[in-house]
Amino acid sequence: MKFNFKILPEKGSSWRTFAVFAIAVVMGMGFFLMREAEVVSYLSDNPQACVNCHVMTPVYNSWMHSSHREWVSCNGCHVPQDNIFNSYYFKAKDGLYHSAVFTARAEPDVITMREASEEVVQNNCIRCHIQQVTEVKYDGWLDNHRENRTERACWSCHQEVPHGRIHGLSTVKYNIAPLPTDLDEMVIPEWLAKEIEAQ
Amino acid sequence: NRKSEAKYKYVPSVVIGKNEPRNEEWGKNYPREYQSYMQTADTSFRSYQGGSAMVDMLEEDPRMVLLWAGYAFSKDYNQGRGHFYAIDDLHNSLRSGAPENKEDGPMPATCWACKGPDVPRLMDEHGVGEFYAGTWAENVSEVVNPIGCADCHDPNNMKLRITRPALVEAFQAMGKDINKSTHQEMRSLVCAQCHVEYYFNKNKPGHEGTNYLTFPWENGFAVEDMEKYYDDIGFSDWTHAISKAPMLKAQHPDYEIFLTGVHADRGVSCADCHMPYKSEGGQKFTDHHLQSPLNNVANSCQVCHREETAKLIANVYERQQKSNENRIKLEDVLVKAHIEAGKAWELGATEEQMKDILMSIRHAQWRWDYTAASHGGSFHSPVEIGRVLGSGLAEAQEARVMLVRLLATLGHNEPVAMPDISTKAKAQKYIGLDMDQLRQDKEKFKSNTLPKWLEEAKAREAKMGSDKVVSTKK
Amino acid sequence: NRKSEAKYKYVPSVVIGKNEPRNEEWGKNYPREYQSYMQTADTSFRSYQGGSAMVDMLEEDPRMVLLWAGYAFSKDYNQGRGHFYAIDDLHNSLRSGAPENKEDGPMPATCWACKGPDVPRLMDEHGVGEFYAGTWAENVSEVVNPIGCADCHDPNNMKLRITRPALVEAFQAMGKDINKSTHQEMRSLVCAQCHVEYYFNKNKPGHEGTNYLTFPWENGFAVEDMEKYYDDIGFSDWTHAISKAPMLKAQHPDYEIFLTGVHADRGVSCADCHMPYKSEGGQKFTDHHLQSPLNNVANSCQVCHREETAKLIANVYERQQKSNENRIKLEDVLVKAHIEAGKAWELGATEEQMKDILMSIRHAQWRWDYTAASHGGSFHSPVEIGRVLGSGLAEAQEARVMLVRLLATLGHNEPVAMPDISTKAKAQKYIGLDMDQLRQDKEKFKSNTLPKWLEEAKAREAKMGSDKVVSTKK
Ligand code: HEC
Ligand code: HEC
Ligand code: HEC
Ligand code: HEC
Ligand code: HEC
Ligand code: HEC
Ligand code: HEC
Ligand code: HEC
Ligand code: HEC
Ligand code: HEC
Ligand code: HEC
Ligand code: HEC
Ligand code: HEC
Ligand code: HEC
Ligand SMILES: [Ca+2]
Ligand SMILES: [Ca+2]
Repeated sequence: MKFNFKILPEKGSSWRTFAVFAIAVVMGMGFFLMREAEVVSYLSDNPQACVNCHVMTPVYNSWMHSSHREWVSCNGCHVPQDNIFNSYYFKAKDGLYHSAVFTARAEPDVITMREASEEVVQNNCIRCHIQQVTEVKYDGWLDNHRENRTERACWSCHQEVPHGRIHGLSTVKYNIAPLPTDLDEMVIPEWLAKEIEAQ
Repeated sequence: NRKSEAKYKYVPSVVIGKNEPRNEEWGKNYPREYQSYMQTADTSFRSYQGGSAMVDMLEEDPRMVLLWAGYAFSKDYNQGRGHFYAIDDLHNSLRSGAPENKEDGPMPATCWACKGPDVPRLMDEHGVGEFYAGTWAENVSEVVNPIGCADCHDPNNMKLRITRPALVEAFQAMGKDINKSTHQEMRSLVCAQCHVEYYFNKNKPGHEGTNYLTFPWENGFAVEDMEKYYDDIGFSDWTHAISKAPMLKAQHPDYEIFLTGVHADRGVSCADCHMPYKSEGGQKFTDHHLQSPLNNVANSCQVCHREETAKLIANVYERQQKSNENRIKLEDVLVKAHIEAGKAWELGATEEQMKDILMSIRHAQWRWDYTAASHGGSFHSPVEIGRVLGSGLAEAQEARVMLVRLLATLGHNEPVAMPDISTKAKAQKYIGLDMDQLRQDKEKFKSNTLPKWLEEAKAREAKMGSDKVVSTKK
Repeated sequence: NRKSEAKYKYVPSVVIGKNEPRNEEWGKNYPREYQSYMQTADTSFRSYQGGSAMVDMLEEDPRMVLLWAGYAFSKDYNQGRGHFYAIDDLHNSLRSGAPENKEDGPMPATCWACKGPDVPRLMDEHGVGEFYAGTWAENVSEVVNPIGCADCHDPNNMKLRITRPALVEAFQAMGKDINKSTHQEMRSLVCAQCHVEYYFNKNKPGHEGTNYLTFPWENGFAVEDMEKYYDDIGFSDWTHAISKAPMLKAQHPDYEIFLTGVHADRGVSCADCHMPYKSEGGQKFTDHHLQSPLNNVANSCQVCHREETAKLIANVYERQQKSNENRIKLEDVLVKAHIEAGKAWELGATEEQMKDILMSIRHAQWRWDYTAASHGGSFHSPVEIGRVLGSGLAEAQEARVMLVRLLATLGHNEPVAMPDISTKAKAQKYIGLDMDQLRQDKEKFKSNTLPKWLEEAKAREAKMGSDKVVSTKK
């Protein structure tokens, strides 16, 4: 029997799809800016936006299994949080860059952060952990921090935070982003749904 | 689009049918998950009170024999081991008895409910009520694949899914829709299909007389909520052989207790600790070797805690020891209460005189069992376990104070002699079990009946075949 | 270098003498710390069971009156408020009585030991044993500055220091040297000078007959360790007025219980939560408004936990509620045990018959008090509190079972009538306290004697002056 993926794209259509997608990202940004509150929650809470690209699946999965999952999603680290305007500016720029690279199929197997991104991330670590890592008062609790905290990237020590020690597209074989279940979909098989309805 | 393209970048080698119960079949598409799953067959790890070795609880703590006198648990009770053994252990348990024919008891089909992915298959094929209405014996040839992929996954997209009606119905009873669960909740709910307190409801409308698997959650998950549920419907699992109290048996309320702890409060799921992410050969995947996280602290605890392994293990043991300390104290009081109640009957106590006493024993032992039956509970929620044990101790003392007074009324105003129950064998003898007979019957079942029924299963499965995927691309 | 320059950036305006007891004097050099310290005078915050308002514990829970029958705590007991009130509250307490002359009782000088920085001054001036040997009354004119700077700081360099001999001696008894403590440990040890269980040792070699302040830590900090310590030396604080049991009183074992909790395990100190860092006008300093951290979640908890304030407070309340639930259960059992023991004496029980019963009551109430007297304990270490309450419940039940049997022997085989102790007033009346008299005496003390003695203090302090620093730089 032929295995039929109904969601498999038609041959040759992927460029088109992604051009549309890139435009949608930019337009979407503008649209959302008009409804500020929602933008904020969209931007900070929904990592789905990033995982729309398969290349983001490995990082999504590792984040999903990290100590930070419950506290902060992608944008909380990768987008400046000092002021809202800066956030959108950086994000739009970033989004355009990513989609351009993606569209050109130029993504490397092992992606690394650019310098500008590193600075953003480091600032975000500090944003949340400032008291723990800078205050003399907590030296007893975190006695290793006093000397090293300023000159190095946090993740040079905290290598697991949040993407784990191994990186790269081929590190997740099936590349299945864990599918969130809070969409409209059922989490129970059809026969069970029928049975429950019958009661 | 490209995303879904990537999703199926790997080449599936077989098509997995909608009710495929055989883990090997799924394993052909997902070899890493399958191989790690197969490691649940390893029984070499032992921790202070858990691990994958099979622990004979009655041998470790013979008081339990007396506490369960008159109920099957007094014959045989082990601390569970890996999912791989779910079927074997049920075959081997003295609790499942030694049926010779498919109509024989002692157990109903419902006992299979949490033992493997053949169950959803059978429920789909025959109907849920119909499945529960059967005998345990007639399903020996049907339920043969131990807990596995189809219990938790949708074969089309590998999404987590709930396959057990009892959980869905329990959500309904609480006025909740399980389909609204978040992804993170699902990573615990798949476990809550089985790792929960249950009872067999024989009065379910439309299924009267059937042992219908039910979770008593209508009033909530707390020990008091479930107690009230059972009291209100006048349910009891059995009548205690010595005290004649109408008893409740708590079974593994792991999920319920877990929910009261700080890890649940912070959004941590069962899978975070028992199925952590793992790297192997440059690949990341979910470790399907479900086991004690203490055998795998680096991938589980240390994702979130930067303390050393030894310290984290010490944290767990300390909580377990503190709760065991009071658990044993409560057992001692309960043993005395049962024996004293037995003495009171012997001396001619009336039902009326015994009524309140027996209710206190019921409630106290229920609280004890709630803490004892969840092998992970004293770490999952140590504060709650402490609270429940305290309330059990208070209740058990009420029973004993009433008993001592009643005994004096009946002319026995001195300590009641306690039997020697220092070993499992002595305790079982004391409550009148003929263990040799039970073991002999079991052996007969295992050497005569069981192989025959398993042959039937093999023949049935041989017809199922394997559906190879023909690649659509170059 | 720049570092020491920064350290001495502030311009000291006065020279602080080696035993300077007046917080205002220190405040001239360290105004921010002083001003925040002065906020401990604020009594407006109330939490579920704590806060800075004065809580009349006997009114809240009149069972305590009965549990302490025969002991001063049954007259008056409040949940402490800010350090600012340490002196006032001791003046006002009915426990300190109404002395008319400096030689009068009821209390020894030792009661001042934890109430302020005049104590180290007096100890230095007269000697430690000499201080303890005095009366409370003769020190009313000496100890007038509430808990403050000199209790915890070295005036030369503001380093934390230990000023109370009892803590140093307790370390010695455990074979440890307190001078080897780390900085982080010191941030808890300054509190452990006072927030600890203590007793008055009357047999200290060289100080026989003196109420020598002693911490019973020789065997360890656990409730069993201290119990053993007291049992071994045959110590009891008082004999219970109703049951005649040889009782122990636990006082605020905050530090000991804290050490068994996960925060201590992770190296968190008292000051991290009760004296967090604070910024004001671009300056950072240690907030000396010692109080419930729940009035200051942002600077305390949220330094380490990013959860919302409401959730963190809910976490604390939940732990407190769970422990209170069993604490009250244990109180109920203990009340019954005391009353039943009283009945047994009434019916002619012998010492021999009562011996084991009274020891069980002693041990059970000691465990109760250990959990009740530490107002922060049920958050600082909820698992340990649960364990201790459970063991108290088990012990108290032993007492009652023995009692019921003994009562039957003595011809009383039915429940013993319980008194109405539903309010503080009823309970105090029941145990025979003449509260009107006590209050009247106290009023007399406060309007006649106290002002006179405080005048003396004023005169004495007026001579101390203030030593201005003449600046050495531009
Ligand atoms: C807690 C902060 C944090 C969060 C949340 C976070 N990241 Fe990262 N991210 C980092 C750090 C730190 C690195 C650098 C890792 C390294 O170099 O070891 C990184 C690296 C990356 C990279 C470079 C590739 C790699 O593997 O190093 C990508 C792409 C990325 N993150 C995307 C995401 C996406 C998408 C999400 C959300 C699903 C996310 N990040 C969430 C901190 C974060
Ligand atoms: C249109 C597809 C797509 C989407 C959507 C997407 N990314 Fe990326 N991203 C890429 C590609 C392709 C690269 C590799 C760029 C390179 O290294 O050349 C990349 C690289 C990155 C990097 C590392 C390079 C850098 O900028 O420092 C980070 C961090 C990152 N993405 C974060 C995010 C976050 C956060 C989101 C969601 C807000 C997101 N991405 C959404 C495709 C995408
Ligand atoms: C939005 C806030 C936020 C950001 C941004 C953030 N963290 Fe965290 N981090 C948290 C919270 C919350 C916790 C959990 C603390 C607790 O136990 O309550 C945590 C925990 C940690 C821990 C202890 C757990 C572990 O994984 O070992 C480390 C280390 C850590 N963070 C480092 C980092 C680093 C490095 C970065 C930047 C790459 C970072 N954090 C970014 C909020 C954040
Ligand atoms: C030189 C290595 C190093 C660097 C650089 C470093 N850390 Fe750490 N960090 C550690 C170590 C080691 C610990 C564990 C400390 C301990 O247990 O006393 C730690 C602990 C922590 C914790 C507490 C984890 C817990 O127990 O919950 C946080 C949060 C944290 N680091 C954040 C950061 C941030 C943010 C940065 C960057 C500003 C950073 N660290 C830079 C080594 C480092
Ligand atoms: C279909 C029912 C079922 C489901 C679903 C299930 N379990 Fe189990 N689990 C069992 C049974 C039955 C056993 C005991 C097997 C035995 O001892 O023969 C068990 C045993 C265990 C053990 C003990 C293993 C050992 O080495 O001692 C752990 C841990 C465990 N399960 C955790 C989980 C977690 C976590 C999940 C969800 C991710 C889960 N289980 C899902 C039924 C189930
Ligand atoms: C609601 C799900 C569920 C049902 C129904 C159920 N079990 Fe289990 N069973 C479990 C779980 C979960 C464990 C693992 C317990 C642990 O943590 O050790 C288990 C473990 C076992 C074990 C291995 C440990 C032992 O006790 O020796 C046996 C045997 C067993 N069950 C028999 C039965 C029998 C007989 C019945 C019917 C009366 C039954 N089960 C019904 C979930 C269930
Ligand atoms: C007790 C429940 C349970 C059983 C049984 C189970 N799984 Fe899983 N599986 C999970 C959970 C939980 C995840 C993580 C899903 C997530 O985080 O979204 C998972 C993830 C996966 C994934 C996604 C990739 C990854 O590694 O994260 C695959 C593929 C998978 N399982 C295959 C299998 C196969 C094959 C079997 C049978 C051998 C199986 N599972 C049995 C619970 C289970
Ligand atoms: C996904 C994150 C995560 C994982 C995995 C995890 N923890 Fe925790 N743990 C937490 C959080 C969050 C808290 C709550 C304290 C806090 O807010 O910082 C906590 C609290 C604790 C506490 C204090 C609570 C108590 O009962 O006293 C202990 C001890 C602990 N964890 C041990 C462990 C151990 C042992 C493991 C592994 C078996 C583990 N944790 C796995 C996140 C985690
Ligand atoms: C924060 C980590 C953590 C989470 C989350 C967690 N557990 Fe556990 N679990 C443990 C630890 C640690 C033990 C003790 C293991 C031992 O004693 O060796 C344990 C023990 C168990 C056991 C007994 C295992 C044995 O060795 O017999 C079962 C069954 C179990 N857990 C099931 C669950 C279920 C079901 C959930 C979710 C409802 C869950 N756990 C969530 C850490 C966790
Ligand atoms: C070892 C130190 C120490 C000694 C000695 C001591 N106290 Fe206290 N006292 C404290 C502490 C600590 C508190 C605060 C207790 C709390 O958490 O509420 C306190 C609170 C008080 C209070 C206010 C609360 C109340 O109970 O009404 C009074 C009054 C009091 N003590 C009287 C006395 C008397 C009388 C004595 C002598 C018998 C005494 N103290 C001996 C440390 C001590
Ligand atoms: C010299 C003895 C002494 C020292 C040192 C001491 N305390 Fe106290 N503390 C007391 C007394 C006495 C009270 C009760 C005062 C009253 O109610 O009159 C008290 C009250 C308190 C209260 C209750 C305040 C309120 O608002 O209800 C807290 C909190 C507290 N102390 C914490 C600490 C901490 C933390 C430290 C160390 C940093 C410490 N104390 C050091 C004796 C002391
Ligand atoms: C109950 C104990 C206690 C009392 C009383 C106390 N302090 Fe402190 N003080 C501390 C602690 C703890 C620190 C933090 C020390 C550290 O971490 O090195 C501190 C720090 C300080 C510092 C250092 C700067 C800073 O803000 O961190 C100054 C100055 C100071 N206190 C002044 C005072 C003055 C003035 C008083 C009296 C009004 C006083 N203290 C009373 C415990 C106390
Ligand atoms: C200096 C750091 C620090 C401060 C301040 C702090 N905590 Fe914690 N807390 C911890 C650590 C570390 C743990 C242990 C869990 C872990 O290892 O992540 C913990 C554990 C906990 C837990 C789980 C333990 C339990 O009893 O179940 C709770 C709840 C908690 N903290 C609440 C609070 C609250 C409320 C406050 C403020 C009053 C507070 N914490 C202040 C560091 C801190
Ligand atoms: C992790 C944070 C934390 C640490 C560390 C801590 N406490 Fe507390 N403490 C609390 C909280 C939260 C409460 C409960 C306050 C309430 O109920 O309003 C409390 C309550 C108290 C109280 C009763 C206050 C009242 O309102 O009457 C005292 C006294 C106290 N603590 C003293 C100490 C001492 C002494 C230490 C060190 C030995 C210490 N605490 C360490 C968080 C902490
Ligand atoms: Ca049950
Ligand atoms: Ca004492």
